Amino acid sequence: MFQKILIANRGEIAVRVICACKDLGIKTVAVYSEADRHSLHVRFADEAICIGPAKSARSYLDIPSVISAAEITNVDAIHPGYGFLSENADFAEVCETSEIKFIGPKPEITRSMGLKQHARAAMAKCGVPILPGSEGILKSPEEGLEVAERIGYPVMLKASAGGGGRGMRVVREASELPTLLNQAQYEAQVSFTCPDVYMEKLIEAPRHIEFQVLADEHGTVEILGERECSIQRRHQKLLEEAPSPAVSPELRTQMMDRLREAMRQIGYTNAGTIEFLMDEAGKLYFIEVNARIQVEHPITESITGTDLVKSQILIAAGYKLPEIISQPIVFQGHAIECRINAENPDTFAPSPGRITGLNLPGDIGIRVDTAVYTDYVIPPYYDSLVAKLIAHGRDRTEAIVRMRRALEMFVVEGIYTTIPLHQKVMSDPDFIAGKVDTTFLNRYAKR
Amino acid sequence: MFQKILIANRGEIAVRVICACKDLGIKTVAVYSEADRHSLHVRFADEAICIGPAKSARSYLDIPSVISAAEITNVDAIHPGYGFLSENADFAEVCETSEIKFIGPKPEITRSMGLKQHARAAMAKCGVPILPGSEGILKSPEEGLEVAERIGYPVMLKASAGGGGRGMRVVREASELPTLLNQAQYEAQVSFTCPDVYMEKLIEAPRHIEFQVLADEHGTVEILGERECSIQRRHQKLLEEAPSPAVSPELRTQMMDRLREAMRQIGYTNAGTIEFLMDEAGKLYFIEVNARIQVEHPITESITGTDLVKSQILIAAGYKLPEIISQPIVFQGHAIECRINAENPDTFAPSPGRITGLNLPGDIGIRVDTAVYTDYVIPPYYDSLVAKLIAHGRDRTEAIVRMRRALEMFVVEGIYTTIPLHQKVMSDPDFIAGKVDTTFLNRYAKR
Amino acid sequence: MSNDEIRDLIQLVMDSGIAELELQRGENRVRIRRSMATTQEITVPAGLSVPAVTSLSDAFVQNSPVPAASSGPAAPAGNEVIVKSPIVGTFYEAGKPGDPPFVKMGDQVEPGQVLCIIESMKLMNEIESEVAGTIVGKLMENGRPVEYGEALFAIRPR
Amino acid sequence: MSNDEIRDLIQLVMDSGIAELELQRGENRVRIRRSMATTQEITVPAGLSVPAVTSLSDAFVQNSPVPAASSGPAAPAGNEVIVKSPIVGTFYEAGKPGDPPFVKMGDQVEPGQVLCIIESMKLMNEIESEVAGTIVGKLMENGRPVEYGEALFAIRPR
Repeated sequence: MFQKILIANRGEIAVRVICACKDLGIKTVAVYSEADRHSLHVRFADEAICIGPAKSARSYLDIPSVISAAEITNVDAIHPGYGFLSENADFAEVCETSEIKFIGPKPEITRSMGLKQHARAAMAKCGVPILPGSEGILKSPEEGLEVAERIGYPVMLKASAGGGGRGMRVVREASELPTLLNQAQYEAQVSFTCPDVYMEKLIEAPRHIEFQVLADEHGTVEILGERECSIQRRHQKLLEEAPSPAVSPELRTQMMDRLREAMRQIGYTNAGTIEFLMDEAGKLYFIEVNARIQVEHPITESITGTDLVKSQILIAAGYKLPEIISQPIVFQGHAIECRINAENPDTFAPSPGRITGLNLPGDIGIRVDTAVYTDYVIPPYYDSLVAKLIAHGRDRTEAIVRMRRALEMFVVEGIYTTIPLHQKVMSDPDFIAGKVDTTFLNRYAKR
Repeated sequence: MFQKILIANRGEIAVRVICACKDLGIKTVAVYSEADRHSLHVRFADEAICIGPAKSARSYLDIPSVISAAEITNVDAIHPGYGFLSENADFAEVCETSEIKFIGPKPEITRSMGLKQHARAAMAKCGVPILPGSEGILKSPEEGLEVAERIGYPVMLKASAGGGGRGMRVVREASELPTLLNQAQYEAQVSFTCPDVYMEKLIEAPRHIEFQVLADEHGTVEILGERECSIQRRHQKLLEEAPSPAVSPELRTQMMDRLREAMRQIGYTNAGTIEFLMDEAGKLYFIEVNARIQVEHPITESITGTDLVKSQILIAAGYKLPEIISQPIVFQGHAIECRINAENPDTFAPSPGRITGLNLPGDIGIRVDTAVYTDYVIPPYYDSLVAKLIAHGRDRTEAIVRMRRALEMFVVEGIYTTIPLHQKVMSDPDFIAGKVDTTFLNRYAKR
Repeated sequence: MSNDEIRDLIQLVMDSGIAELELQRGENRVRIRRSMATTQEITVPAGLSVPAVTSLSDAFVQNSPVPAASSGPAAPAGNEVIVKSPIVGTFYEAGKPGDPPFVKMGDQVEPGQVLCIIESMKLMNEIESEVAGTIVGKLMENGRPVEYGEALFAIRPR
Repeated sequence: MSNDEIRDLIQLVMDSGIAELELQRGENRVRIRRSMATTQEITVPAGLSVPAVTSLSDAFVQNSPVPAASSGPAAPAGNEVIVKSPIVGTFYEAGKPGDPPFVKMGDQVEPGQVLCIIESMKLMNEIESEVAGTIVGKLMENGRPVEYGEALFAIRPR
């Protein structure tokens, strides 16, 4: 078992990992930028090392600094959290060569999953439904037109190495395809130094649904059900729930069986998330794998009673899945997560600054993951997540009323937060009816 | 269903009841003394009425003030919380005559349960094991000596109307009995204006174990398992857990069946707690009924998934138990509650004052019930409970490690708290082995 | 208050190890804190949304049904005596509906003279003046519910 | 209140090490509050148990492996230049074990002159002086791990 783990992250996820380590009796090392001197992950870790200035490129994203910190503190393993270096295969490799265990999938898996077109092919091979589209990379506009004809407009052009919307184009008719393909390839070249672009059918207003996987290093894989993450703004998830109101028990079982097998064939290890789009007919199409712990993992923890971060560490330490979780997975009740961000709830403009007054809601059915406290100053350099508010209830209705109550009693003074927006969502008839898709938030963002 | 409820209490339990009301969509009225102007129960209630000065005799215990507040705000019901007026049968009667529903047992039940000797007889009649002792009130020293001979020394003299140690005497040999009986009767007369004293066998170093009851107003009763409350100081519980390490599944089932029947025969309604002593042989003896919600109710909520306060309100509103809770009761995992008091952890001297810095622990498996915030001033007039910290895990071990972690991350600056004492308990070999009794804390109090 | 005096006070705070010193000398007021804990008057970015501008410790202001009107005059400049409600109940300015009020503005009142009635639990409680003087403020509307300690009348003593 | 008076008060706050000063002089009111980073003081009743005496905002002080020694000289009175570690790693004062240190107290150094080595990821990084001057402080022990920004040397420029 590990003696000491370095957490290569900040904010609530760093604290989350520290909690899991404390529960396992493992010592922790926090790393921090000069802007995070007074953060809770620094306060609650056994040791803390300053690794650079505020700019994350020179601190949290700087591989030599992180590895050096790991070396001078003699840790056995590094937990990358999410974001930053969590899906950086090179970092995982450097860890390996430095004989530090990287808590996550093997570099080659992370790398191939990072290439959308690879992942797509791999999943298709395992019989996981993917969006109709090009076999592989588009070699010419002609091939593009041909594929588009076959799968029908509108279609989406995507950079194979892509992410975050860059190198993406929606094509609604044949005439515009050649130009847009050109643009996409150029953008892909510039952004990812790789011009490869492929084509997928475009689903308008889909649901975003993802499945949680845990896989040990001895070939055992488990799927811990799904999460509904359709409530997004500009591809940023704002509110998630588990289970999804749109997934029937039959579909769930069928998907879990298929994905368990697929991830086993791919040789996936540790925790990960398999993301899907669902069309109006309720059919799921694979889009990508996130080879890390997800921001919204607590809702799965709530309904399965499984500590996912603890599981990641135990898997990396070589434990077998049956020693870590109780199978078969039993789902209990319903959970919702609201991301409380330091943002103007109407304009979504970031709102960093000092928290002058704070009341964290507690009481029955409520969990809060956060790294803030009264008088803490939210720095402008990083993401705007202030806290994750998780409500768990016997059913979706109970989860919703508990979330409403917790939002009312969540007081943050001195900065703007998304609390008012979440309150609108919690009393929106469509949300209450479970009728959501990725366009849901437009109704509020417009105002 | 009720439209508006007045909460005749303060602090965390007032906030707890407000939460249950919010979850049920019921409006709330807080009452407060001049010392509690800035309390969270005042902040989070829909209305708030100042009912008197700091001294509780003239505010929280002043029946006319509370009833008047209820009348000018037109509430349908009053929730008394625990302490204060919660077990005051007269108050419950005044509520009835004022046509305000009192959320608790009927006055006559509360009254008869308040007379220890009545309760004892009633339970005995229903086949619940009671401590060997006098049939009823001791009429003479001679009778006392005779009973003591029969049940064997040491014995305990108790005031029938008693509570809180007053009118109690331990008798270790016959010679001292007449004098001590005299003292007990005198003290009982002074304290409770009733000299009645009865005798019970004294159990040295017992465990304190209590069972949770919910009973609707249509004759249906359910027992939600037990709580282990042996870790006390001067009859003040400091740490509770559920289930009790000393209660086998067989004993639990047997007791639940017997108590379900007993409470039905007594005609008990709403929530209550049946307290027992357990001797070294593991035999349980009834001591008293607490006709109200208990401070430590959250640990039962954690392992049963039942909201007890919400259940109290629904029962008072006339709902049937099967509509409120899912039967049979299923127990999930293990829960521990630590009472974080504003006290010197060594001397137990109260430590009121301003909280200058605060970090409430959160994360997986942790629940906090509190009414404090950074810069809140804990007034010297009331009890010293700052927060209830509840840890829930798949088993006792997981609950303990999570509690340890939460205690480490629970920061309260500016006052003393019992956190350090709880940390000692959490790493005490006897506690870890589940070997506890009411003398457990002496080992630390001595220092 | 000179800077030297303030310097001394600060020294006093640092030496004594107390948390906070607040001192009023006539017009002058000084407050010295050693901790960074938030203060009652909290700083908020201009034009912040409502939930954010009320401080946690302002609960009373936010939720009490007392109208601003009554809290305003409750703290008068001069030497008026404020008659506050000793109980929770309903305020009546007259013995029964239709009757003239017990007192009106400018009335001279004597100690023991009835000023109003507070109905509490169906009981009519007569509230009497404790001083001799002139009614200079009626601070409560007829028929309104009153809390403990709410201001009812202002009387300028003779 | 003149700006000079205020300037004096600010100086007073900075020197005294208090967190906050609030002052009212008749019409005038001033509030001086130090940023969290500069505050070490926090309020605690005398002899409070350990977990309570560290302020939430004092995490750095509590957990950093930096010895008090190095933070002291890191803020010198005079015009010394503090050479800080640009990277995380291990500090070596000499090229290899047994060699004499690159520099010792009182040495004259030139811009570009090697002062020490920081080993990071098996690489030996030579840290050079950016100024010409005299070594007036060696602030790090040989072989100790160093964080980003830790003070290594104090140099009085020529």
